[in-house]
Amino acid sequence: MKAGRRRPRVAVVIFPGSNCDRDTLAAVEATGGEAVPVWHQSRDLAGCGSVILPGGFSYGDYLRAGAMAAHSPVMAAVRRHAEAGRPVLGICNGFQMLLEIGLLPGAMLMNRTLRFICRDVHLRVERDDVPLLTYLRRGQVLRLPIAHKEGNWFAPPEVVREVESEGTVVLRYCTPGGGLDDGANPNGALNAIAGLVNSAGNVLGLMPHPERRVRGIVGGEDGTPLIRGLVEAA
Amino acid sequence: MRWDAPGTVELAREQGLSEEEYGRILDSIGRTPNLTELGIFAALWSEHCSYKSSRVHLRKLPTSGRRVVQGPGENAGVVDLGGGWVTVFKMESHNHPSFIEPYQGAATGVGGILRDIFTMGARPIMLLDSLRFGSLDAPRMPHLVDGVVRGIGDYGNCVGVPTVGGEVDFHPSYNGNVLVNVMCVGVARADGLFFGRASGPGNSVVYLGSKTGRDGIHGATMASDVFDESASEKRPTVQVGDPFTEKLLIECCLELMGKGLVVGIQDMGAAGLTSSAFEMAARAGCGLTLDLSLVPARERGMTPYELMLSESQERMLLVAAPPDVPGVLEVCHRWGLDAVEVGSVTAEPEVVATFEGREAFRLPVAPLVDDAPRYERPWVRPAPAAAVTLPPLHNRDWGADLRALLASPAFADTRPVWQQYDQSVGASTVVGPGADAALLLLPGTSIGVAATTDCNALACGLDPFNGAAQAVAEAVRNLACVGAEPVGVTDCLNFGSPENPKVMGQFVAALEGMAEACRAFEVPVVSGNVSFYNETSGSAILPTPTVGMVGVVPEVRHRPRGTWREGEALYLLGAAEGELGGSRFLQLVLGLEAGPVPAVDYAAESRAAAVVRGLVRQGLAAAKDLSDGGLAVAAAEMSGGTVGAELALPEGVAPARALFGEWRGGFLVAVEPENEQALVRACEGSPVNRLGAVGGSRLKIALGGNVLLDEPVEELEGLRENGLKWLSES
Amino acid sequence: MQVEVRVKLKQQVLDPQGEAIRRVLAGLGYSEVEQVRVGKLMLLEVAGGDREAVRARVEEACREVLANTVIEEFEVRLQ
Amino acid sequence: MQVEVRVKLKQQVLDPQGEAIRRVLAGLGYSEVEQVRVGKLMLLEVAGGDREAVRARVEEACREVLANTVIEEFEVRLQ
Ligand SMILES: Nc1ncnc2c1ncn2[C@@H]1O[C@H](COP(=O)(O)OP(=O)(O)O)[C@@H](O)[C@H]1O
Ligand SMILES: [Mg+2]
Repeated sequence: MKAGRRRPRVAVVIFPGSNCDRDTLAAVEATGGEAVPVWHQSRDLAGCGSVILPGGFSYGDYLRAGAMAAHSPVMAAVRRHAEAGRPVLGICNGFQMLLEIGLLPGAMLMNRTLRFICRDVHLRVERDDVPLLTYLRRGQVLRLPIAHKEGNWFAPPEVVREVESEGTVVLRYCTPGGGLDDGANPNGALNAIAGLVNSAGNVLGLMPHPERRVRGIVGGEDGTPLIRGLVEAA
Repeated sequence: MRWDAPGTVELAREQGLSEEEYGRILDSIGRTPNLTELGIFAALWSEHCSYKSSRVHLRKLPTSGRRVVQGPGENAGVVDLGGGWVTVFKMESHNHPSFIEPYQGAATGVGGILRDIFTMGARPIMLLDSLRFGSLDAPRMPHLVDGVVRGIGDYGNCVGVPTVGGEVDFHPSYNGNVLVNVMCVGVARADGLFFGRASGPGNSVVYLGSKTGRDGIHGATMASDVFDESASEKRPTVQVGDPFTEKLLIECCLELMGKGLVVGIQDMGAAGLTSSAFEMAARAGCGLTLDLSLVPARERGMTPYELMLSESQERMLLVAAPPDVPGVLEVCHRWGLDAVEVGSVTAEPEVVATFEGREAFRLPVAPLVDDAPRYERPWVRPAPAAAVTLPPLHNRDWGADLRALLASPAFADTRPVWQQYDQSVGASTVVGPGADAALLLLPGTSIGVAATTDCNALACGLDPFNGAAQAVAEAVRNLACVGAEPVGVTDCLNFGSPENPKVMGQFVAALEGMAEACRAFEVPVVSGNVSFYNETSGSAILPTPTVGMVGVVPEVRHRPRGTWREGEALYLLGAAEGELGGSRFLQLVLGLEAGPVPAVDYAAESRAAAVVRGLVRQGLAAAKDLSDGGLAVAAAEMSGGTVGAELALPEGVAPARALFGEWRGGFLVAVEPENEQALVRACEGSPVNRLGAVGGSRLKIALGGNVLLDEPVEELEGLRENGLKWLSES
Repeated sequence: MQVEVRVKLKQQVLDPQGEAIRRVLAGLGYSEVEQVRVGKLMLLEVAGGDREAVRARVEEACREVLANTVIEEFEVRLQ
Repeated sequence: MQVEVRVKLKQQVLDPQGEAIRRVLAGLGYSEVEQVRVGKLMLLEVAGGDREAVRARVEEACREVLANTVIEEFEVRLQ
């Protein structure tokens, strides 16, 4: 960061039941951003350049993951922000919300094991040509934890064709070597999709938790490039 | 039966009170109690709330020490961590509810222990679950295992507290009574603690959280029903957990405390509003008035009896200064929680409740809480198991023995359990489940907080005193493996009926063993829980005094690991042979649950633990303690199923005792060759043997040129992986 | 034969899911929705022609696994 | 007014939960159960007397939040 320059401001929206909000705020600070908590009842994003919808269990995931949060007052501001081409990142529950409000395509089904799964997975980076992914290289393999029960991405065949032909898949579950293999797909997501961007490239959703991996002492720093990309795009 | 019907000795009995206890009630209040008052006495004088059978013995536990901030008596214990931080922790059982309805029983167990922690002003940072099940072929058992694991996972995952440790074990004595013990560890600033005290006459009493329903009435007394059949059918005995509301409660309460709006606070646990009201009044030496008509009710027509005794989940009782009440309500409503001012604190030490404009009850505080009955139950000291005559133990297929051990559910890889738990929310998990102990960073610092739960119930069944002492020793060893120094203990004492002198004898002996060990290791017991009546049709569970121990690493600089690496040298710290009495080898290979369990050698254990702690903190070694299954099992586990090793046992040892002997307080330690000298120097004065080196793909153990076993590590790991695999499938 | 199994929480058992949905609906302006209770709907395709036999079997399955009769009640409807 | 909302996965969406239940049933000897699909049942207590108005409102709530029409279909039944 250049001396004298103000740190980029990143909004982290807090919904009732968010539980990765504190980790996300800390990760933003650790990667050079100014993290700004924004309450779900807020009608604006406090002048932030980027916004993160964090993980957790908004409204307990009691109806469908992310469904009820998608109707929070703040979501209108998030939508405007996205439509203006500004960066939006949805992590886990936040990704589910982006699907629910239609900023990204598809929907989440329950994991094929019908169980909550928390473990490290390997992810192949499929894109590096959008600003949010500046710090990643195409083909690179990341190791990040997942922690969800509804992460089995699904869409009708024509939508799947569209995301593949437009190349909006950014992360796929893979083997440690980067290979695609059904055994490496933890939840049954179609085409092993773990993360998507919109066609403009400014709205990104992913199931794994980069905010949990920004310090080596807790298992690695593979989350840092993702968070940093968002911070610097703010 | 109306809530204000006059009490009789029969009614008292139906509520679970004895005739003498009823007499004591009449003496202490000088009149006939009404049914609601009787219910309140029954709840507070129940075993669960009053510890009437255990209190006289619990006094034997050491509860003070230089780090102790709050010992037993509050909602949880508090220990100083340094740097202005404290840790708040406790363990609790939810055995009976989990047997009736495993999913909800386990889930509400997690909810309850979380509330005990954040009610003290601490943010919960980790959960551990110590589980005991029956044989997997016993009726309902797979369903119970599955339900309990899902229930713990769904609750902890939703509230966002990582579950990072615990145990899973199986024994037929739990066929009709599984154990679900959950421990929670929280952290707070030393000056930010809150207590369950209703102090300051004139202060307001606020009810906060879920509405009160007719669930769990009598949960604490477990007595027969006072209502007629049809009424009891409508009243669910099983409570449903609502982790979403719990999460809101955590954030709301911590915000209220942070803003200085709270005078005292306590969750409504067992016996609901009754225990929170009376206990908070008792601790402050004050009284309360309550208007029960104001209590948020889930159903119409709830009576004072029901409102006072409901065990609906996710509720808190809070005391605030009157000018702060609007602020309190504002914060609660912002979090979407019901909050209502229901009464006030009074100087007179009695609780007076009104309902629909008239007095519902008026009871003095002291007789209910401080002067609850205490019993010296008759007990007989158990005779520790005697030596057994073993078949000749030479020329066995030791590899097959090791495989048999690893294939048993007792040694199964527990990944299918804990992969259903969020282990990394909080982004502070340095060492998660699957290791000897969990290690987390205190948020925003480099201070490490470690925790483990331990109990070898098989050993406790053979010798409750030594078994319980060994459980404490094992916890010390497990903490050492992640570099942590023990700072405090919580316990969960699971036993059969205290009215059976043999069971009571097990309890007393186990407690004394635990007390001796905690004194010797200088680790005070700051909180805990007693769970009696764990038996079905007269047959009790194995005595299971679960130890939960918390440790600290002043500055975490390295990630401890429990697996060895190619090229490392392997050392055995501690005795080269262990004992076979009460060992897994005897139980699972020879089919004998027998033999003496040795006493703990505290001096040797403490020295070895200090050595390992130091090496691990400096990042010089990977360590695993020798416990269940002895050296051979520890070696198989340290291989992680990937890299093998060649070990040579010291000359002259007996193979069975060297490979599978337990109770020796040792560690298997792996170090890079350049650190061997540092290790040997650190071990000055303690027994240490170089066993060999890491490499290859097989675990090979030899004795004087004789290869005892030679197995591919991947196959050994595969055996462990199969045991609980069914739990990870749909 | 199409069989519908309806599993609901017993009336006095807390339904946190239903209550959360009610609150969200109220927040969205649907305040006329005064209560929500959530249950499970299972649609079974069952072989066999004898309606009463099928009903009896499905009810047995409900007691055995489909419903948790400690907290839930069930109803079987044949189409 | 009692309103029943039935939310089911669309026919072309795989229902792993239903399939798992079918397998459990088969394992217990209920092999006559050939297919299981699982849905959600929401029982709403709605204020208001005009049936068609109530229906229209609840359908609106379904489209807005109660169902995700990418994967689910819903049906509203007034009692
Ligand atoms: N129910 C559980 N929940 C979470 N973690 C568990 C559970 N059961 C076992 N584990 C993890 O597996 C580790 C190994 O278990 P165990 O062999 O009993 O440990 P140890 O013998 O070192 O005490 C535990 O320390 C814990 O981290
Ligand atoms: Mg260990």
